[in-house]
Amino acid sequence: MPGRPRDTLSVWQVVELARHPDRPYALDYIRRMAPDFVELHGDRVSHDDPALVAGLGTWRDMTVVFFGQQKGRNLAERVSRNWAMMHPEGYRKAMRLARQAAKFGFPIVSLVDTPGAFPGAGAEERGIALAIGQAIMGWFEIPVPVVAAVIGEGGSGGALGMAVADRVLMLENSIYSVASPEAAASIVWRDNARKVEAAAQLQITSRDLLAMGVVEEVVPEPEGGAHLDHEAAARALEAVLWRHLEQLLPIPTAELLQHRYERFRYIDSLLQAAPDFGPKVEPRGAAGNPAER
Amino acid sequence: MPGRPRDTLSVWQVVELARHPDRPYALDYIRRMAPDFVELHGDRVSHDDPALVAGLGTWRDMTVVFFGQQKGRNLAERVSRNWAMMHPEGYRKAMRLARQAAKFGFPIVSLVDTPGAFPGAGAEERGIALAIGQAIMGWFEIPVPVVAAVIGEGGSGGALGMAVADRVLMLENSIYSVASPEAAASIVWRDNARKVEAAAQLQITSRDLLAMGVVEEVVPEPEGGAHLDHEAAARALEAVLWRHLEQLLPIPTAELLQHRYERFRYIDSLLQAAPDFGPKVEPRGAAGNPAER
Amino acid sequence: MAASGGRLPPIALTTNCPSCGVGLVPETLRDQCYVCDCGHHFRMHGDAWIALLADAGSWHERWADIRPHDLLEWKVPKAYQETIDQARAEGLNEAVRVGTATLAGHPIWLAVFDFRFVGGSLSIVAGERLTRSLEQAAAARTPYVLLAASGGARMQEGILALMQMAKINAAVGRLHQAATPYFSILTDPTYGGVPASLALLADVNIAEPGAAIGFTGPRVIRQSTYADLPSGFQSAEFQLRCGQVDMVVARTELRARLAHLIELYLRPLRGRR
Amino acid sequence: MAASGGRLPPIALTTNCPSCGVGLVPETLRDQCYVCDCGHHFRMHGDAWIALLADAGSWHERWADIRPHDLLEWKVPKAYQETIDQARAEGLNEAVRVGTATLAGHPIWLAVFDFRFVGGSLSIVAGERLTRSLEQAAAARTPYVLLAASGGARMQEGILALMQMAKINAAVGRLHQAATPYFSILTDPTYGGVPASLALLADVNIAEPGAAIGFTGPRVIRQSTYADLPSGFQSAEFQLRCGQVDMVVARTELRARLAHLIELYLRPLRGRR
Ligand SMILES: [Zn+2]
Ligand SMILES: [Zn+2]
Repeated sequence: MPGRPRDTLSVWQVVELARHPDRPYALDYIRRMAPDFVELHGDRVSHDDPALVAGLGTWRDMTVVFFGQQKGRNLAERVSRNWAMMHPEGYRKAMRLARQAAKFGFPIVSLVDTPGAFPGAGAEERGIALAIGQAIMGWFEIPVPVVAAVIGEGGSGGALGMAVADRVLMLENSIYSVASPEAAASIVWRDNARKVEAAAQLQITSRDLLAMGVVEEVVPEPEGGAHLDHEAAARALEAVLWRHLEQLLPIPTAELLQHRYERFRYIDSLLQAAPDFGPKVEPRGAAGNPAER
Repeated sequence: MPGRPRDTLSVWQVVELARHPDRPYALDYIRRMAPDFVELHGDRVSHDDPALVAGLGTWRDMTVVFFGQQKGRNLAERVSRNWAMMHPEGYRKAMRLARQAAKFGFPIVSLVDTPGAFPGAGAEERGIALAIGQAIMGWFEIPVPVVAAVIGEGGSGGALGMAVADRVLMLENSIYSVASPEAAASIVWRDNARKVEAAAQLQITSRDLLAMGVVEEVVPEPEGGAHLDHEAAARALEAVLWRHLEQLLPIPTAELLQHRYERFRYIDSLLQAAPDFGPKVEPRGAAGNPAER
Repeated sequence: MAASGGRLPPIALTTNCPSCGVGLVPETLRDQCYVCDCGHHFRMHGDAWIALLADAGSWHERWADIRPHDLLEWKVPKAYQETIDQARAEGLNEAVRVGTATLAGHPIWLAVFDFRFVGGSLSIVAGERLTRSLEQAAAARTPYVLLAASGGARMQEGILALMQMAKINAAVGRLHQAATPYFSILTDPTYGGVPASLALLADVNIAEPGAAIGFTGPRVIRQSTYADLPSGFQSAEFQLRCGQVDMVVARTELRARLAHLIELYLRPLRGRR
Repeated sequence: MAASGGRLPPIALTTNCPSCGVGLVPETLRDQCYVCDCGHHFRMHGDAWIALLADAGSWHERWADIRPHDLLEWKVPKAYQETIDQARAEGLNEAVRVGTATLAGHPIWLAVFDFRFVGGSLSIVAGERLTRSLEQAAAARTPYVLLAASGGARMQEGILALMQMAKINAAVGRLHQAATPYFSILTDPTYGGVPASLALLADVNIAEPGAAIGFTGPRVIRQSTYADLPSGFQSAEFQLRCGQVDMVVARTELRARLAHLIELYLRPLRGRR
């Protein structure tokens, strides 16, 4: 079935594809979409966070602000980009440039690919929790269209901080989860070796999230996975991103923001959920079930 | 003449009074004006700056947001408050709470008393220049009345960052300067021992600034200086602050912000300057003299 | 003003104070809001917080009948339905309860986390109750008081638990747009999705003395980065120094402080057009 | 696109490059925008910057007739009037000059600091020219390009020099409110009141390689704090790491980069209401 991960893959095989070292990363998509991409840097407070790429470029004759959580292709780049685990400064850079996009009316594309926000002492000292909280709240006040796509790993609050959008897409072999399988296993079993079981229970594949109504669309990857054909993967993502953005562009600002509010306000109502997911909720009357109000 | 420093004091004697260790500091005024003052802390980024006191209290039956650059009364407090030399976090705390005041419609009182922003490596690493620049720009967008008073030392950009207001007052024996006398001497003579001469040339006393039209009013101090009678000094400052704030309260927001813009836009035009200051500017036609346009 | 709105309910206590080691007298502790003479603040559950903050008899709970569901059919190591049923059998009603009350006579919305319900984890029900109450507070400009205590998002609700952070913060944004005063009290422990959503976004962030507050817990940080963490890392006092909270307030002073803040923030404007 | 708008004027040079030590050939250097083969960027004065950035023949200077005045009657160690007269006798017209131009055909406002005029110090005339041009740029939504080089505020104009920071930043605020693109180029050195007013408030902050940029100069920091400053402290690259500037751009690439940014920021919106 198009738009769904191949049924023949196990959940853990999808996790491995989502984390594949040859998988296209954010800049592989952004540079193809906007060959004239100019990167902007810095939170204007104290740091630049290389785990988040941010800047502007020309896409389909428009100026667009791009964000991408960026992994490294080799060890040196992985270290410098901190395996795409953002510090507070990354979220502050994102909000600075999202507000700039709002000022000039540029649409925003955000590519999500992170194991999670960085679990380190410096991030805590500089307010990682609040930085994510401010970003999540801030996105609801950005009066331009925002389209996000999970291109690899969508890990926890660190991913959500860059995925509050009018439309959220997922590449077929990407994952998006309340916690990484390892972290969930550690929390639930106190044993992160149970990650395979945890991954299966968490329902983290693009198919699961589409069924739950959490993402609007799944972008099919080239046969075997995006890592086998970066060009084809980028073409597919570009086309779907554009189809969604094109629908958003004419929507008046107040309506756009109201829709964004409602998208997340009722995201757990399963109103958009696939039929094979919805029936799990037994109606128990209006007050008893958050799905019905 | 009331409202002017006693003519019998030399400029350097005024400097010494402005820096007198027994002089009332910001909290000595704030706690008398608003005995229920509650201090709020933190820039919500990475630090709290003890060199700036900030919070709310009840003054004349209103809720008011108070800011005060705060020196220490003993060595331990001086160290912890860094001699009232603010770091970038102080200006960020100020703007956070000024925006909160704007949200709730609380008027703002800012008491200025600093040798200057902190000249240290950490301040530079965390963006002291931009933090001051953002504060100065930010104050012009705060849609509530703002009244500032220099109560001791008004040192350079570090003072201006907390002194962009609808009315700026000075206590009689306070100073306000583009650079401290020591720094100016070091810049001009490359010898900061020439501080007394520098102070005289810089025209930094309350009388000088009133004559130049840079401040609206000078608040007389008790005979001998504010350090001899904190109560009386606080009563005098409170009365003048209130007189100005009372005039500002009924002004509609757009007009208030436009006046604030114009206050600083034409501050060097000498339009409000005292007669004994103005004649120094020889009219040379509209374009030749910034005073006339 | 009384330190509490009414007599606090009994809570389960260890036999000795973990800070100073003295033997505890439950009735004495109860009379001093479960704060040891040494200053140690014992964790309180939802009922106790409501009794502390709400004026006696003023609490009206809302949406208590919204219940969790096992949407993911979570089975191992323990079925989620069983987890829910056990907690409810113990008389607990989800990780968050919300309602209206008065505090020193001022109408407020009050939301309390209860750490006993699956570690105070953020769930769909918690998110729904928080969001509804935030929306109603914004509509009526009623001050909002949050009592936070949480270990993070609820794993057993998967991605929909994570989505609560966005849903809640959208409503917090509207609370701010409506210029409605918002006070957040962060207690021991507050980690993960709760400080990364609403708990640090208040007009005034208040922490309890000694409370551990952060995004990632110290165990995970040590595992990931092999870092030595300084003593007091992520404590309330650390968060005060790091600019994240406005004040650290002893529980015995909390009610009076909140009453004062509500008066300051709600005072009608004077003379302004 | 050509690296410069026209042929640059000659500038005074040392005989050897201070970075790599090679002997300099003035004409060769002039052809490569006064950048040594080793990457060292020589300081350029106002005329050279205008020639570099403005399309040939497009520069129209404005308000060149506003002149400084010795308001404070500054006498020692040197009378301010004498300082002014000398600089003007050398053909310099204040620390800041402003005007309109085109850059790769795009109309812009251009403001250039000239470090030769009392160390590029922020003065009443500088502030007035900057503010008038910012106001006009905002009114017409014309992109604003700033070339910063300054040692700080001008002592000899006392408090009125300090007040320029407020006056200018008020106008920068209006530029932003009018959604007018603003690009700031920070060159060696930019210190004090200029980065603390307009120079870091642009939509895109661009630094020249190796430029020293900061609030307080290293000499004063060492005097005040007895601190060892790391090598590269306050360099353009340091400011990039510290999140203050968006990019470090070689002078030979600057014009093309600015042209591209102007195109990106000015492109008419499509499909949005
Ligand atoms: Zn104890
Ligand atoms: Zn060289």
